[in-house]
Amino acid sequence: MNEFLLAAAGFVLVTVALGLIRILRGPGDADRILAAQLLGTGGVAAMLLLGVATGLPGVTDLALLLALLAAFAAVAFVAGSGRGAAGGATPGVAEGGTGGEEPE
Amino acid sequence: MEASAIPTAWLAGLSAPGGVLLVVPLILPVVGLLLGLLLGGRRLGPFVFVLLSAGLAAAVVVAAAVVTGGEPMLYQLGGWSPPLGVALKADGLSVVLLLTSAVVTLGVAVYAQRDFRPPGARETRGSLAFWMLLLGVWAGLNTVALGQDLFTLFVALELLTFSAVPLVSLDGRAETLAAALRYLLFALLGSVLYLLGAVLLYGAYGTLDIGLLAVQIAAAHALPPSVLAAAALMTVGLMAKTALVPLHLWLPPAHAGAPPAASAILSALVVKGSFFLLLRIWFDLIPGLLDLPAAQALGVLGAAAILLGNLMALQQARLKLLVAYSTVAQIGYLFLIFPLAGTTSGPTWALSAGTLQVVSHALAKGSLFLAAGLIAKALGHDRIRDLAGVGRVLPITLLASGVAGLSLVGIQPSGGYLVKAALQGAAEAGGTWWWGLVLDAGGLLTAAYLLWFIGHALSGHGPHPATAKAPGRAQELVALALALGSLLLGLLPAQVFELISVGRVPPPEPIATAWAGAFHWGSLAAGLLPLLVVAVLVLAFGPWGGRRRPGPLGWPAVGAAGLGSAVGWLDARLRCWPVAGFSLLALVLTLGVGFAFGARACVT
Amino acid sequence: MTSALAVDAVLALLIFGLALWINAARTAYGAALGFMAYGLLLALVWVRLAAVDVALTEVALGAGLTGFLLLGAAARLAPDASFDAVGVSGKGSRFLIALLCAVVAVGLAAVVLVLPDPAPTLAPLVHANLARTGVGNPVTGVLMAHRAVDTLLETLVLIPALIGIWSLSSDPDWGGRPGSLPDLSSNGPLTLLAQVLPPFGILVAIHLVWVGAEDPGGKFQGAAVLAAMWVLVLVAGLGRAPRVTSQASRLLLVLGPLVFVGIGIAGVWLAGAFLAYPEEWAKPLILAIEAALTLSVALVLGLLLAGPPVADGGGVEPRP
Amino acid sequence: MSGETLFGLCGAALVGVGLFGVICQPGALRKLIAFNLLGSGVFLLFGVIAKRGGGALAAAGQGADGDPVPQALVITGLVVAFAATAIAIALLRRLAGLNDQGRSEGEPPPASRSRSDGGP
Amino acid sequence: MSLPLSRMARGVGFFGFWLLLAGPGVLDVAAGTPSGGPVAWAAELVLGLLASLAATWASLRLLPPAPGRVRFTTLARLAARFLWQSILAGVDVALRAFDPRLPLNPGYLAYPLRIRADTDRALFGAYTSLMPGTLPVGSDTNGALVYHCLDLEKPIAAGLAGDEALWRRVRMGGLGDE
Amino acid sequence: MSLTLDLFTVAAVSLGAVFFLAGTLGLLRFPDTLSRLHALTKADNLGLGLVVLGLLPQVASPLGWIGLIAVWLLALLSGATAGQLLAGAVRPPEWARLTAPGPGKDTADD
Repeated sequence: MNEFLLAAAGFVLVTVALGLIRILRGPGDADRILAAQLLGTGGVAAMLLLGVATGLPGVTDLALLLALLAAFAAVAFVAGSGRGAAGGATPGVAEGGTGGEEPE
Repeated sequence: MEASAIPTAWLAGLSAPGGVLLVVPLILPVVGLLLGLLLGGRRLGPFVFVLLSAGLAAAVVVAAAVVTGGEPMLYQLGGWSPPLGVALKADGLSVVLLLTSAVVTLGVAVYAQRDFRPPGARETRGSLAFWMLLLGVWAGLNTVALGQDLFTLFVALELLTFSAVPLVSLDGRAETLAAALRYLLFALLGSVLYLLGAVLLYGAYGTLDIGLLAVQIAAAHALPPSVLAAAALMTVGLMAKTALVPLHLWLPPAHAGAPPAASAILSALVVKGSFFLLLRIWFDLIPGLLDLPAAQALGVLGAAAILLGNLMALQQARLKLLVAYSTVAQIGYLFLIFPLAGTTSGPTWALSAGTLQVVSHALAKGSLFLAAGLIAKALGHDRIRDLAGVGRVLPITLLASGVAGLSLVGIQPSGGYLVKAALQGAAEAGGTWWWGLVLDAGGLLTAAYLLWFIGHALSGHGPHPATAKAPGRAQELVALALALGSLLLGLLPAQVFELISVGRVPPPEPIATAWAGAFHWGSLAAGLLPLLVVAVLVLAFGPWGGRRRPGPLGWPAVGAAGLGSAVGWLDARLRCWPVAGFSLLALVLTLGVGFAFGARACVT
Repeated sequence: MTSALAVDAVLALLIFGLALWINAARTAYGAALGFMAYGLLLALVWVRLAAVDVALTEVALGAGLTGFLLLGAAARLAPDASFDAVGVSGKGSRFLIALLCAVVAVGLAAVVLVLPDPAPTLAPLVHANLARTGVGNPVTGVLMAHRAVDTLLETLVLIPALIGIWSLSSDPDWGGRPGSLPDLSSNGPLTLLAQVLPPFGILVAIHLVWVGAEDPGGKFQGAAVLAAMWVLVLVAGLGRAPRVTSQASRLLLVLGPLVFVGIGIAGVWLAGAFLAYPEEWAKPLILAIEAALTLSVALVLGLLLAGPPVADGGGVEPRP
Repeated sequence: MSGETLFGLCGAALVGVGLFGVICQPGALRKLIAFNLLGSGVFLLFGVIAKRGGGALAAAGQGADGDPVPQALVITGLVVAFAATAIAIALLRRLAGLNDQGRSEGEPPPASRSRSDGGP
Repeated sequence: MSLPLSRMARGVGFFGFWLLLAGPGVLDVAAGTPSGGPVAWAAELVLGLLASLAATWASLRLLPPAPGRVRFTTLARLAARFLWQSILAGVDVALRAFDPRLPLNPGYLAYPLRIRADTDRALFGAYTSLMPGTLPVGSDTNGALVYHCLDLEKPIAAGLAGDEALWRRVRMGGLGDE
Repeated sequence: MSLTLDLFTVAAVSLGAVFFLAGTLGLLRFPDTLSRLHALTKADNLGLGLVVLGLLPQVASPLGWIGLIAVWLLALLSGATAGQLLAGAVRPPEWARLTAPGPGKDTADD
């Protein structure tokens, strides 16, 4: 079974690797970030597979972190691309704290 | 020594429980950094002063403990012994660095009280940043001095770099920002190479502790390739951080652009941190390297640095750049000790010469940069040709420059003289007279540009004393004190120099007697004579007393101008980023291959 | 083992190819994007090297925060941004340098191949001495007990780095708030993300620090997650970074290292050495240090991302 | 050939690629990215050494898989590398901002301009 | 459900997520196999409470509870629909990607969403971004939500209307409608 | 029993892998960035869900399941928002013009 899971991880990796062609070819930077996103989701899957196959502790946490930060990568891209405003027509958000606080 | 039985016992008691004393120099700047941020820029100046005074006291106590104990102090942090834990060690070398950094930093701190005191009740940018970064540099240096683990030393080096880089750009001008960026990137390149070397050593021996590694490396039949590669990588990485020619691209703009107090620290101490690590690697970690022919390469680079740096300093129109290029040259002297260490006098002797040069240059260059800062502040510029009259406005400052200059040139009884005497002696003993030639040429060139600067400062009618801004008296006195310290280094009792041999194989002849023989007043005249010749030459060519440059010059002058522009071209090329990178790669490969062949030759 | 080797080979090839592409990319922005993907791949390699702790750090710091930093800079800077616009012009010299780099790499590879076998290692020693540290994760044991001084110095390194970044403001701006982060407060989906994700991030971060004592995880990973979440909130305009002169934020900045140093100094009396822990108290003390360090490091990391201060538009007086 | 060897070679190659980039790339940002590649190569080598060391331990049946010391050091190194990148980028942005200012006086510096280009 | 209750509900939710994270550690004890003794178990539980308290605090600060009530039975229906539709969406995209003829007819569609509250609009957008063939790209000047659709032939707007109706029933007002 | 579970794992993981392949193919074949984004968000989330589902029986303790589910939930959450975020960032500048005809032809008002 472990062999199968490893093979599956390898397969997912290869598909993700194919996706990396988008990084090479673009054409736009947007397409490149898509490949990075694919790597995020695929990476989560590959890590789960590897983790269960090799029985390493903590790999679930790693996948969790990757899932959490996959969105952060998208934020980095959006912040970098300097274009926002996909949603609300009214600028600014009505609610929400505005204190300079730390996130805990 | 016999009169100090009680302090000796006290020190022995203090160092007995594993030398917990060693933690003090490590902790003081660390706690200072943390509390300093809370205190804020308004109160930071006096706080740092108090802290540094305590640090100096701690360094003196450590030094006394090491000297009286006669052997290195060791301390195992957290009670874990290497290879698992990290050890601190204070041998003669560490003590010298601890003392030097405490003294110079304290001097700079006194000097900077005036420059970095917030004018109002509120904290300003400079007042927080300068003092915090100064503490950072001090923390890095103390850790470099005491660290015994290659990775701890890496972190200490980074601490040093991260503190030093923003010091360069403290005034916020675009040029200094660019200089800081260039410094940062090149220094990072250097640290990565160093780290790579450490990684290879761990791969080969499973430990990073210098002491344990040294034992294992010494026990090896032949130096394995990983050790040779690590040595090449670490050496070149540290050379890049020390700004040895041809890897000096970052130094002149960075050191010349920083505020004077920062320049003094950068030039006097920061480059010494990485050099100190180089000493640790070559003399403690892998002493076998000193016997390899590749050690000559370091000396050749050192000689090139002396010539190039001095010739470039001679051409500078701005005082701070002149001083910065003088640093490039003086770094060269540091590297002459590597080829000379394999001679009959033994490595410890060369090491003591190198250490002395570290101290002497730190004091002299600190003083010179502080003095240059005072001059620039008083006049509003630092163009050498327009310095006329400064001598009357800032007599003490100029005196300090002159005294520091004497040490850089190597006139009796300065520390610089002792260094040169020692290096010359080693060169003659080893039959390698050409090193001596380089030393002589370097001294004469140094004398030439310093006289050029001082001559300008003394000549003519300059600004009226009232128009120039008066510097703080304390600032001038600090510059003078550091310069005098450098000059009087040679008058220290000869036994002091035995300190350096604590913890290593003593040289065949005690260092004290060797130094004692090196110094006597009779040779002062012999040292001064070439200096006088240079002085006459400078006077002859100088545009003194309103006399501008005479029209057509003879062929010697044309030749000199040609040489000057050729050297300038060479320096400009070398300081291009790609060329410096190329040099870096070439050096790594040359040293690596050189080590490999040398090691094979040694075995067969 | 063949599947495993195939996975390794794919990973190694991907990493190398991506590195080459990053070097060859036409724009810095593209290179930064590539670097983010590269970091994720590298995390997979760390899993294959049985270093999950490192993989966590790589994902959080190497790919996440560094990628954010690089992307932000690449987007703001002109393509030929300043300084040394002279790369290497000539084809010949480029080739020469490439050749030298290749020789260095080959030499390095040769050295790596001849490293002694069996490899010298400290693993058994760490294993034997782990019980005395009270924690079950050997990496945490090494970081917090055996080589505590490295960790202390490393957290300390972040402070001059932050001061260095702050020092890049102009004098009138001192006392303002960090101003390098983009402002995307009018982006609806981003706002939603910044409203929904951070609580989960906090849970994950606390979880990482807590399990770090026994399993992979620890303060740096947790702190990086917290910092990422905080930056998300800042970017979405749901919060503001503290002023550089804020005493509260400075207190939090030094809290962790101070606790560390304090416990370390207390160790001189309580456990016989600086940075040593009394054996029965080792684990609680380590956890206390880790908790305090997490807060401090998270704040530093966030502030490193947030950049030097700029003056407020509102003209609010800086706190004294 | 084992996985470790493969990654060891990969690490060495990354060092080469990174060195080339740091030396040859135009522009400080590209150099910085290449520096990060170089650093990752060094860390990877360290990771390989850790795995080799741990392998010996696992063979002896003692459980641990990977030498924790290099792993801990790599974590420290990653944090340091991040700090280095942050300083370099701050310097770079400040420098670019000053250059912009110098080029066209009167325009707001990019730090404040960036605040306004988030909106549609 | 009143406001304090909804706050508590959030706290409970975050604690539940914590249990998911800490899973083995906490639940081993419940299953009768304490791994670290009762002290460690209590410590883990207390930490979980503190962590979920912190998370709840942050959540309430970032996203104060909106007015209006939530009907949980409808929410469950919505969740089930979401799950099913997202599976359909995956299958739909996969079939198109595998089809050699690449049957795509992409285009934009403006859906006049009547939900006004920003958060709810964004939530609705996130929800529909995983539905078959729709991906919200932003709001136009009239306040309509603009979708990028893979296949304009499909009755997309009708599906969206159904989703919106269900959404409305869950939220029972408080959407800032026109 | 174990065989059944193993078979279930093989089936679910393989199906998940197929969806990953679909996502990649979509990323490579679809004509424009937004269409590629569809492929990415939808196919990959399903693929990940199937992989998680397939791995559940392989986790030693049933309590380890929930960690996996937490991963999937978080991935779903960030996938949903990130997809929308990216869509907003990568939409071509002419998207507003494309929608100019006003409400879609078969827009239903309720």
